[in-house]
Amino acid sequence: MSIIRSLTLLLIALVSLWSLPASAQDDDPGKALLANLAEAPASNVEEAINAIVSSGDPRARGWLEAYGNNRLSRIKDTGQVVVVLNNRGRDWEIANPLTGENMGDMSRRELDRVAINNAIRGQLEGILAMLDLNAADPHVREASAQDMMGKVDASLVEPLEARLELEENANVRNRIEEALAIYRVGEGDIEAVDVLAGSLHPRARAALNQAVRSDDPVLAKKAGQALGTIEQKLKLNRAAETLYFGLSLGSVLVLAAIGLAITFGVMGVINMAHGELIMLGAYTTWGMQQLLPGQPGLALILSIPAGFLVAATAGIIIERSVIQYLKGRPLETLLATFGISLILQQLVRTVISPQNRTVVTPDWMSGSLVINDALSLTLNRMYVLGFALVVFAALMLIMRKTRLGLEVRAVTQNRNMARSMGIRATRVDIMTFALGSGVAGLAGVALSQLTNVGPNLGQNYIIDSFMVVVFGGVGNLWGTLIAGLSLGTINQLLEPWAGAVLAKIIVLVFIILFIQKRPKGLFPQKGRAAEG
Amino acid sequence: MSMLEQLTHRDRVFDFLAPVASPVDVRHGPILYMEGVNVSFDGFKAINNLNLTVDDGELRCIIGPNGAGKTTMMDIITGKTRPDTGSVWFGSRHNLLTKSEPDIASLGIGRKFQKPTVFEALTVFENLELAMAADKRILPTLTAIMKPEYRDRINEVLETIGLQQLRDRLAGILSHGQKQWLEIGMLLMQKPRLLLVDEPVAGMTEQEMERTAELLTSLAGKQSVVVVEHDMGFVRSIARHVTVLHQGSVLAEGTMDQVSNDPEVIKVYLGEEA
Amino acid sequence: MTIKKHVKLGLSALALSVSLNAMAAEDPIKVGILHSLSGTMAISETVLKDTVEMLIEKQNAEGGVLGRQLEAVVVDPASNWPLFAEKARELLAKEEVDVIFGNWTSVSRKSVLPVVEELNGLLFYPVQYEGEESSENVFYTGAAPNQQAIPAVNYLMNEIGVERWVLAGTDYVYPRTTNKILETYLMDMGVAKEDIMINYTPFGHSDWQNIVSDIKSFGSAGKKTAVVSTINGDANVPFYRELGNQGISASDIPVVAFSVGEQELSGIDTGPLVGHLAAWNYFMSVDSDANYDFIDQWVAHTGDEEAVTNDPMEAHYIGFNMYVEAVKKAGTTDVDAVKDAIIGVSVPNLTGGYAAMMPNHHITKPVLIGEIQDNGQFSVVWETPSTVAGDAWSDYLPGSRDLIADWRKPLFCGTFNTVTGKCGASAGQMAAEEAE
Amino acid sequence: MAVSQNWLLRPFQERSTQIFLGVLFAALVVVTFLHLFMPQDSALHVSAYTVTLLGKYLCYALLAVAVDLVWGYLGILSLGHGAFFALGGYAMGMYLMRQIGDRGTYGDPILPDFMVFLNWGELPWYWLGFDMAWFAFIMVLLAPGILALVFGFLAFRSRVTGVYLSIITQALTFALMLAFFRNEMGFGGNNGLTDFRDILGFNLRTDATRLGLFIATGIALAIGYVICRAIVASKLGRVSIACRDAEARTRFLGYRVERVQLFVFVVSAMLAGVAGALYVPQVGIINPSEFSPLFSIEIVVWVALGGRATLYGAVIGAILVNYAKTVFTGVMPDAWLFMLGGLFVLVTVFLPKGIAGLLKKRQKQPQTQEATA
Repeated sequence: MSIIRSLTLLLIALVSLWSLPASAQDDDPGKALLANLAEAPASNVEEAINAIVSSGDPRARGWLEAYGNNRLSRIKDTGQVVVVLNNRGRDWEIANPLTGENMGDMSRRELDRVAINNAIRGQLEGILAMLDLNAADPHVREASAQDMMGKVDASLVEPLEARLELEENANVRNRIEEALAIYRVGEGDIEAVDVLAGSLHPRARAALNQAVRSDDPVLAKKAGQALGTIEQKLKLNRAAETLYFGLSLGSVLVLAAIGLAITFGVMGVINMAHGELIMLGAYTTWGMQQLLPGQPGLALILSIPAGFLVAATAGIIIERSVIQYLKGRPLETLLATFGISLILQQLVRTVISPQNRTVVTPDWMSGSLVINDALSLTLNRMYVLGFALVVFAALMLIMRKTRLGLEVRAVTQNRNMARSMGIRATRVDIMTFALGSGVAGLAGVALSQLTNVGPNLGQNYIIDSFMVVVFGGVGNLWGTLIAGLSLGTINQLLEPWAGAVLAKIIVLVFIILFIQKRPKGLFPQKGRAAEG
Repeated sequence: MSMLEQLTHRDRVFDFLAPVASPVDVRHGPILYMEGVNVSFDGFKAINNLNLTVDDGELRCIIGPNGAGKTTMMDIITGKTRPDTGSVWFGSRHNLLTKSEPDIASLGIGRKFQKPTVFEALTVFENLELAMAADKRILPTLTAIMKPEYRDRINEVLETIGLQQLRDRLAGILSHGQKQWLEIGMLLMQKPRLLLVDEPVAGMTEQEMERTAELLTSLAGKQSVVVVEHDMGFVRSIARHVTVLHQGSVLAEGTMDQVSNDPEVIKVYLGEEA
Repeated sequence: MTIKKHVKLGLSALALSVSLNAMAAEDPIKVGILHSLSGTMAISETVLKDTVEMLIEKQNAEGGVLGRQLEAVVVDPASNWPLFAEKARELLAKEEVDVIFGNWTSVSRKSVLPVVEELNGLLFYPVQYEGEESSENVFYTGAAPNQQAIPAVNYLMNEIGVERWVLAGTDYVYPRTTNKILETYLMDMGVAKEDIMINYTPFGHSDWQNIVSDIKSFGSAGKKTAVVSTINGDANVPFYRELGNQGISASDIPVVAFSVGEQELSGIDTGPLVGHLAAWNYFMSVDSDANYDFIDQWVAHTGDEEAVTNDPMEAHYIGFNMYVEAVKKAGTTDVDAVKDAIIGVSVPNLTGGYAAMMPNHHITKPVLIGEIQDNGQFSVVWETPSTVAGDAWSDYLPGSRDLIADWRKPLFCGTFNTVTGKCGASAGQMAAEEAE
Repeated sequence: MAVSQNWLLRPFQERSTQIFLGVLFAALVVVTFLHLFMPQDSALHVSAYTVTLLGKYLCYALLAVAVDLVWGYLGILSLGHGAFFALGGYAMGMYLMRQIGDRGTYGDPILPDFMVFLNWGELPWYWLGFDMAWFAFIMVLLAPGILALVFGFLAFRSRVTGVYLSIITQALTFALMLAFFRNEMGFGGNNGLTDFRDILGFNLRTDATRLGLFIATGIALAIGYVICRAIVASKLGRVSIACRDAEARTRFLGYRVERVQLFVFVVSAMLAGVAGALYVPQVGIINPSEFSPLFSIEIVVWVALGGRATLYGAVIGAILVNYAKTVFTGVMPDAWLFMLGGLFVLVTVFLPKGIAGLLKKRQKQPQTQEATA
């Protein structure tokens, strides 16, 4: 949303800057151009767009962008074309496209949207990209040249060639050449195949694939060879990608499970409400974004401490009100916390809504890190992966290096002994449970960027979390890390040939069999204490 | 791998050739024979090249400081822990290393735990009933009935351990000493050839201790008894033959007097206390 | 209840001259609402409960029906399929409701079906479904496959020029059937088998990395590719997020979804999804006064300025009004009379046209294709020139090609085989025989 | 007190069993009478709806008894008993599907409807035989029994215990749920099996059949209860308790703990299967959601609420919770999860012995006086 919004604002700023002679509105040629666009039947839209482009009006770009973003509307009564600034709710905020003047709110009933569809949007993107090819920033030029790939048609060849003459940046040149080559291969140009031979871009591959089916045997053969080399490279990339997918899924599992590794693994509380603590973290993110509208990134960062605190507070309440009375009855904690999980779910449904909530992904987390045309790593997952590792490291630090960690280990190993040494076991219990719950909240903050934020969020992760902790070995944080990452990777490796469902089933059966082989998980706790 | 080793060992009888519940053969020597046994946990050597033999009908006391490996040794004999190397034989026919805990128990090795372990949710009577030597497979257990002779046998043991008054009370309400006695009673019900008794008098009064000593000595002769104990006074009162364990292996062996004068033993014990 | 009945009996004995209607005015018309308010389906179904309650309120404010007020009886089947059957029985046998509005998933409808048929109730089912069913007692106000899937595919094929197809769905009966129909249809239209990729995922699937990557490479074969998505509810958010993040834009590979409406989009940041498509019979953005009035009413009812409306809500709107009209026409709430009266009833829909109840208990609907906008709404890019009548039995499935449903006498059959000229022994038929 | 020599007859001499059976049969008779002989509009009339509802409760009660047998007496907290219940249900469902014959929508005499419209050419091998009632009824016992045998054999042999066991039972039922959701499995996917017509030639949609099923369920519950009681009252029952409280000790007494566990586990799974088989014709549908781990946890909660290791407590818990569910989902649909969740918390914290614990406490006092006298 925010991109579009800022674009729109930018547009308005530009529009107002350019449209100095606002007084002479009636004579403004823009008015006719826009009216023409708004009233054109589907078949004439292209013409109307071309008219706008060729008018050379400096506002043209803004109009087209607004059009592409579905922001052009016509006032039913007057026929005036307006730009919609905010199109949420029943009343829309509109502005004059000619002057940029804000015209206030208008009921949706009064407005008629200027229709656009994907086909036209595709053309618009081509035109806009073409405009961007002249931008000063080489990155913008490169991006726009990349956008051109596969969109070049006969009319664009000449301007592109002209641009190529002028272009100095090598990357941009390459892109333009590839874009042209894709067009030429389509036209049966054999030479152009060489240009595409090394390209990993899907559009290049698409063009070659088409060429393979062409009637010209020479072209078909050459394209086939080019495809062969590409396929080789792709295989490698594909393997790297699968590994990344696996690690990414693994990091999600680790995040979801690591809090449980503390409450369940260290304290022995079979916390069925763990999933709901995750859910609270996710809802905190949503809440933060509601409090800070328009700043999803800041809200997300603030959600990290906030999510921790909210979930930790919930954890403390749960510990004080229920779990402390169930010392030494681990299986009964399962039942009580199951009840708590039901209550928390229904609480969210009643207080907030049974519907999923929108959590916005900040710009710096959307999109992907492009390694090459075939391999790009999605940013949100990369952040989550990093976040999981950071949380894990922090936890290890707390457990190993702080007094709390020492006390926690002492209390879990021998409660009475620890007590007699002056450790306040009750306090340690509260702190441990709060820590575990807080970490669950952190998981929720991260998951809000990947999946639904709704009342059922927790349920989807609770079983997986238990599997990870048990597979890794109860009471062992390293075990949880290794287990999460390896289960994630196994799952993703299996998925391409087994399908998503079967892969999951196989992983579960694998865990069941593994537990037969090693009843205490990957990294069992050893020694007398563990026999207990 | 270990299978292969077993098969190639000439001096071992194949398990499936050995009669299943054959009586313990002690014609050719000791009732318990341990040789070259090693166990380590996480790199810590709990048992280090341990050699031990117990003769039929003998009452043997085993002493040693904490961590000497006494309990681990019992775990090995009863099949709870598998040693890394070594051999453990019951009589000359039964290789204990190939058998499970229930098998070993049915062969006639009974064990009393360090911490008294009785079935707290069952009555004293039921505890003894479960311990009674009988067919312990599933269906016979399901259809088992309480025959008069069984009842007599249980009552007999109840009398021996002095818990007649409490026969229908839950074992959970017994005092620590009473639990110790109940567990000894359960051992008696099993009619074992070899009793392993881990710290039998912990938490007992002077009087109870005396009675325990009496009981254990009376058992010796008919059955072999191995007692692990900390209480030196108690050991002195019953022991004929004492083995001292230290760091997982035998430090000294002999009569109580011999052992207590052994300079090595003194060093270990004094060193501990110093 | 029993006392009431006695009073009723006594009254009718005493005053024979009193008209039935006047006497019945004592008793409200009971409307059962069978939508999950808890569990996994609550997310979709709660609004439908609210919708029916709103419609009832409005109808009562206008004086009710036949001079009688309407009364909602709400129960919670808790997203538990056997509980649906139990609650349906409770509504019909214990509460003695006159009509039920309810169900979302196919499995819940299948679970309720035998109960409704046995107890001769009326059920209005508001969700698009796989077809292959026509019951004497059920009115299907959602879309059948020919009212959603096939027009959508036609649009992609003719307007966008799609040649290569990914049919991605959640693994349950609606996607399975829809994809089966689409596969047959596409192959009839000359699409080669290797140009169709079918993929199923479990409910609530959240890790789409591999599948989206597969779609990406499937789409780089040189032919225009589109995804036809029958992915259910919760799994959509992570699916679209992954699409966006892996850089698949609507102009590369458009996704047309049959289960994603405004309600689902309200849980997604739609920025990266602009241009992806959905096929429905109603969009909240439809430009018609009936629609604007409905939205105003809905916002007032929920007290939430941001509240959205969606297709199944419109289906209930139509279904409810049809029921009201049919009761007026029949002059009674007697089930058999209403069943008879409702066929042919035509009421305004929210898109500016009319919906009519067909003899096969499906209704006529326009088919709209909408593109997702950045405000969580759809903008209509295409619609069928006229309304399409729902087809209970698909022409593209081998078993059902020859079947038709017609609940008018004398045919009165849900599975009439036009080749053999016989009525298959469907559930409804059995019940009818027993009743006679 | 002369204790019977026959292990199966022993329960009949226990007062708790006599009371339980008395109450159960009285309830069966009363409900039957009220249903058949009271006029429709009498306040005392029990409708067919209520009869089916009660039948469902009794199925759940039997399931709870099965869970209590393993959890209460053997100490194995199974979070996967729903799987055995569902398998029994599917076996019955398959029989009922085959009974539809050519009365299905597509009129195929052999293939169920869902196979016809998903283009299955022929019946998969594992559907063969289910047209015969005897075979299906044997499978009701065998399918869950064999699963329990294989799973239990592996788990108990490797001494997987406590929480680990609970979690892998959960994994088991979760994996099965995912598997049954797959349409390729041939069990109808998410829609499961439904639209049943006849059972043993009786029309399932008549009130008489419903009453019959209700009575059959009552009898099954009685039999299941007596079997469990007989096991519990036998020496094997005491060995089970011994395994529960001190597994190692039991081993050193010469009992093969894993076999005891396996035996009881398999018996329990079969009982759960029977409960599932009786459940399906009464509710009219079987679908993979019965495999859902949450359902299995819920069963455990019934047992905990009623009181663990009492058997009759399990029955009370199952009936009470499900009755509450029926009432609250009708009366206050928005709030019933709060009630249910709150109930679980309160019971575990304040009533660790469940409702049966309350009953016992009342009884205990006079007893202890006797004992001391």
